[in-house]
Amino acid sequence: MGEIDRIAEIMHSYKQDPRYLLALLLDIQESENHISTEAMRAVARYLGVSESRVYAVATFYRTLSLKKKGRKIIRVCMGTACHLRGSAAVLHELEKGLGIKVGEATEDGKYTLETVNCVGACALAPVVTCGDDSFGRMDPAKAAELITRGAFE
Amino acid sequence: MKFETLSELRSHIEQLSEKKKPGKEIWVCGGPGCVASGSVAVAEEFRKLIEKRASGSSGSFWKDLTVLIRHEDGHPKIRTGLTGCMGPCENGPIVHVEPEGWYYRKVTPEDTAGILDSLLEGRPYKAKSMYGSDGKPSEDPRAESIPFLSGQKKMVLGNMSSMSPLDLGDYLEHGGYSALLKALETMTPEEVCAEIRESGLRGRGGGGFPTGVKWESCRKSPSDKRYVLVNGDEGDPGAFMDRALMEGDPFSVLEGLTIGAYAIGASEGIIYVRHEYPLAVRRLSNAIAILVESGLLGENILGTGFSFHVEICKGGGAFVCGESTALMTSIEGKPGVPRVKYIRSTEKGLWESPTVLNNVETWANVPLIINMGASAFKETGSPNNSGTKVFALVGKVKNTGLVEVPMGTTLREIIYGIGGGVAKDRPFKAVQTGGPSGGCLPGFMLDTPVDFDSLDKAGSMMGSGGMIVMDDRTCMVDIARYFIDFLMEESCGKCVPCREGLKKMQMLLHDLTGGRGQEGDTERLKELAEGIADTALCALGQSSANPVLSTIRYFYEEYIEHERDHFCRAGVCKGMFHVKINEEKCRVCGQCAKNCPTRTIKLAESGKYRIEQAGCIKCGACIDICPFSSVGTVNEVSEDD
Amino acid sequence: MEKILITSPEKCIGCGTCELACSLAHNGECRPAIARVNVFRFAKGKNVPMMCFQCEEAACMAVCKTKALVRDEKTGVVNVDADKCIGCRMCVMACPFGNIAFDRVAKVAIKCNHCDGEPMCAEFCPTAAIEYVPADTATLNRKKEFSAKMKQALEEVK
Amino acid sequence: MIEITINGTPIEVEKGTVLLHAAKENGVEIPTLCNHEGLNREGNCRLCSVEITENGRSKIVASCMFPVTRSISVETDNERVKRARRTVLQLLINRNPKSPVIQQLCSEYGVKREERFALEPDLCIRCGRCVRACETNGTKAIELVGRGFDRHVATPYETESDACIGCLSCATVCPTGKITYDESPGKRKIWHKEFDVLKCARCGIYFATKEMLDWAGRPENDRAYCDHCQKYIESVKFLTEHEQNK
Repeated sequence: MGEIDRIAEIMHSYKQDPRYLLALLLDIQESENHISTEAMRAVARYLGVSESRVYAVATFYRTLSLKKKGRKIIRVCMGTACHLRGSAAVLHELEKGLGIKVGEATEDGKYTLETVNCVGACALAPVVTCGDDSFGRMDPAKAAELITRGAFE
Repeated sequence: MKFETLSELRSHIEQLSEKKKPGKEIWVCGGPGCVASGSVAVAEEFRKLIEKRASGSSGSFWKDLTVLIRHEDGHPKIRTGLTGCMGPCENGPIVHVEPEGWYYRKVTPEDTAGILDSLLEGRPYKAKSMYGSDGKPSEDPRAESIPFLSGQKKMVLGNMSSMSPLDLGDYLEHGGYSALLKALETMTPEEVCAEIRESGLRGRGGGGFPTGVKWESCRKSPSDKRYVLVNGDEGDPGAFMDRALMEGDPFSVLEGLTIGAYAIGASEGIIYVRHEYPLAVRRLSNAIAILVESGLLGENILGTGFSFHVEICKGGGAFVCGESTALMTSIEGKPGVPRVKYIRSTEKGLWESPTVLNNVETWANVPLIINMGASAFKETGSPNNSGTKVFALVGKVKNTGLVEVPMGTTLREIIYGIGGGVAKDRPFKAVQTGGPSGGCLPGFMLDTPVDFDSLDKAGSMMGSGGMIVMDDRTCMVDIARYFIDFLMEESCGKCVPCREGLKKMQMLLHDLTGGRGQEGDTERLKELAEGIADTALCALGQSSANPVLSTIRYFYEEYIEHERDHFCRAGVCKGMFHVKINEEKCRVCGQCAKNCPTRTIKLAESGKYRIEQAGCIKCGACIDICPFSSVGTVNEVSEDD
Repeated sequence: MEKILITSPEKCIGCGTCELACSLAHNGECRPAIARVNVFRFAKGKNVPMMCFQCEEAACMAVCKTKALVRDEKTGVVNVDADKCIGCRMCVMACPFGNIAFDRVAKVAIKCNHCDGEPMCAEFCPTAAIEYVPADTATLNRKKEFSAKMKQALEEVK
Repeated sequence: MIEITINGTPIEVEKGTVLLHAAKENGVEIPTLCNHEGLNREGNCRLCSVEITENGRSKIVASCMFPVTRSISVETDNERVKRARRTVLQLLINRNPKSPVIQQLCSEYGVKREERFALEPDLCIRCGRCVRACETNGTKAIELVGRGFDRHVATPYETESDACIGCLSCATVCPTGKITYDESPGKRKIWHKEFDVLKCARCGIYFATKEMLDWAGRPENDRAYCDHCQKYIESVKFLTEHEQNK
């Protein structure tokens, strides 16, 4: 099934009501790792909203991305508790290890590195998550080790 | 089963209360903290163990981490499963056994057999005891002897440590839906509103607006369509109370919401959950599906003619959507930008209809109030601040976790009593409440009672309930910079003061923390912050000045040191301090030298350790490791240092 | 009582005074190019002064989304509320008679508004080719008759 | 009617009137930027801030949004209000140094650009008047996209949009002169899109884009003339009718 079909399937699981714009885009983001122009056009037509509205929503919410994200998203928590316990250094180490800046995807399309404002695991600060996995009590050395042992695979 | 009438639900609930729960229950904490420390493996091990001993039937296992098994194991009957967050996250994975009420910490799969055996033999499993009041492992595993738990008063979180968040049966066993039953059977909508008003319940999302007044105003607004909304867009960094409730006790939130809908005359409810909480979305969806099936949501609930439908709406990663009007705009499918609020949402809210928006915790309080009655509810808490408040106690505190205390409990009782004091026994510096819109309070304010009015007066705010403890290694200017960076990133950009003002505050704070501070910068910052507080469009914009204003108010000296001396005493701001060992205090333990990554700490002629400044990279490892606090920061070092 | 502007081509001498008076009244300068009334001059000394008919079903009003075009219910005149005009020119596009224009300098739609009850064109017309008269039955009939014919003519064009 | 005082003078106001209008009707001018009387009000720029006092408590509100529903006293030009406006103008001039309207306001309020906090000059102040004009007109070709400091006005995907009809109302309502367009004989370019501009069959001026005529519902067969020449055509018909009637 190609992107267009997948998007059509997602769209048809919602009623044609403008209120579902964000919900639809979130689902497309999850399925396609980004929101393409074609997707935005299709969603605008389906919901009967202007393309400029769709574009405004797609660029307002941080979860949505116009650029293709990596298949796995590594998130470094930047919540206050994590900040106090040194999340900036962890992020720096991951940037170094993956060879990308925060917000970017690795060249092979495997990973995107992001920050998140709080994952609610403050007791284990600093926290790094990848998919359903959380890694707590991080420090730069542990971060480097996560990459080398392929913990994000 | 499906409840068709009020009396069907009543007889079911009566039956449950007559039957005493037989057997033992082993609950494993399924809160995010414990899951990250491996609680799922523990729960699975318990499941396998019980299955093996029960030699037979197996329960069902959900991918989203809840094991629920009811087993006849001859005698006694044993049940295990994952619950919502139990609170003591620092010590996770936590295991809680009923009916004994014992708690165990840092449980590993290897401990499971021991815990099960000891439970069956009726004795505590000492290897994984929680800490007692002296900070050492306690002999007694009961909650009463564990300060972290005994210092709390769990009302909203009351059931969370001993039931499955996936099972309506569990919720009913714990008194669930008796409040809705009471409301529908014996109270008019007006009486429900009055009861809530009478209880003095105030919005737990931060503003502290009286909930009952809000409901009554919405009920009075003429319209044929009204909405009730749940604000589950918990965006404050360092706060996870609402997440815990949505994941751990979704039925109580939905019961409260249903009562609210009945009270104000709404037939549609929407729960707005931030996208970062996928498990909360799954748990709520599961609960909604079960409630619809059971006839507790949908058309003509329990034959009363009252219909109520609930939908979940996911956020898209925008902190500003926690602001009430932005949240509504977001539900409408637009960018989550706040609207000017001179006309209340209770008159014109979602889709221009009268709307009541309350935060997750507020809704979870509603069934409690209806069950116990307003006057009994008011017995907890302080005047004008009734009930309890849930906090996420985090940062540099010994026992981080989720705590629920009566309103009016002092900061000291929470941080030192429940939290066990500052981590590593370092000096306390400040506590931050209210998230990015709140403020930092210093040590001499520790006896401030935690309630809406006192915190407001102190220059902070209740916020949704983040409580972040900071020690002397926290730079207050850096903290202000951290919050302003956060808010700058999260500003929606609609109004000038917030969009452009935060940028300017950011520039000033980066100058101050980067050693480029200029004379008058602190004043400049203060003036700007006051200007933003006056002119920004929404509550979030107006309060974005708080982190700056409260830190300047209580830590002025530190700002001036950054501005005038380019010195950061906390040793956080890069290039703005030197590290030096106080030879009088040094006890020559050698920890600093051992932990120095550049090996620049050497024994000097004086017989004490000394840092060779040329090689010091100012990582601060020695400051943190020194057991005698003899390593500190200085602004200047002399030739011989 | 409602009053209307009635034009009589046979009386018009094509002097253009109305255009000068109009632009002077509205813009403070004598510049026929921006006058709301125009005189068209034909062979054999035939001249026609033209200005807005204040149509009962005004196309300009119907197309204006900001309610910048409002009818004064007392006088029947369609006025431009310049504060509300966003310069989209839809009224100009919509008027079938070319009776509303866009002032590119002031960035606002302009049309005849009977000079708020004292139309200068009529006032200064030396031959009474433009008259400001009460909209009694006779004149109204005349105007209605004319509009009907205009409408018909337009239909034919289509 | 509700009695309020503006700068100490008691006045009567119809319930629900926004303060800005109540003040204006009583001869009190309040500066505005994002407000346009033809468009929905949003209260984005905060320049029209005034101070209201009620039950002894005062606060700053945006006068363009605040409806009079209770008896209050209003100050439109006291020190606190001036400080609020100076805050707004200071932030605007730091990013928006070249717009005449901002310069004018800043000189009125004694605000100067701060070199230390100067940002890359941009004429746009994100007041959203253009967006609201386009939305009101129903075309919805532009929106405020992105968020926070990066929020800006754009067409979908920052490229030419099918929705744009080239009517120029965005440029008309823009208070700072940020929105510009190119006009050459027969061509108009705005928002990355090039339009053909129709030529009047009689006088030869270029008068409108096809898209504008479409949007206004002008019949296909009635688009040959500019408004002035259309008037001429009507006069011919008028004359013919007139002669026949005689």
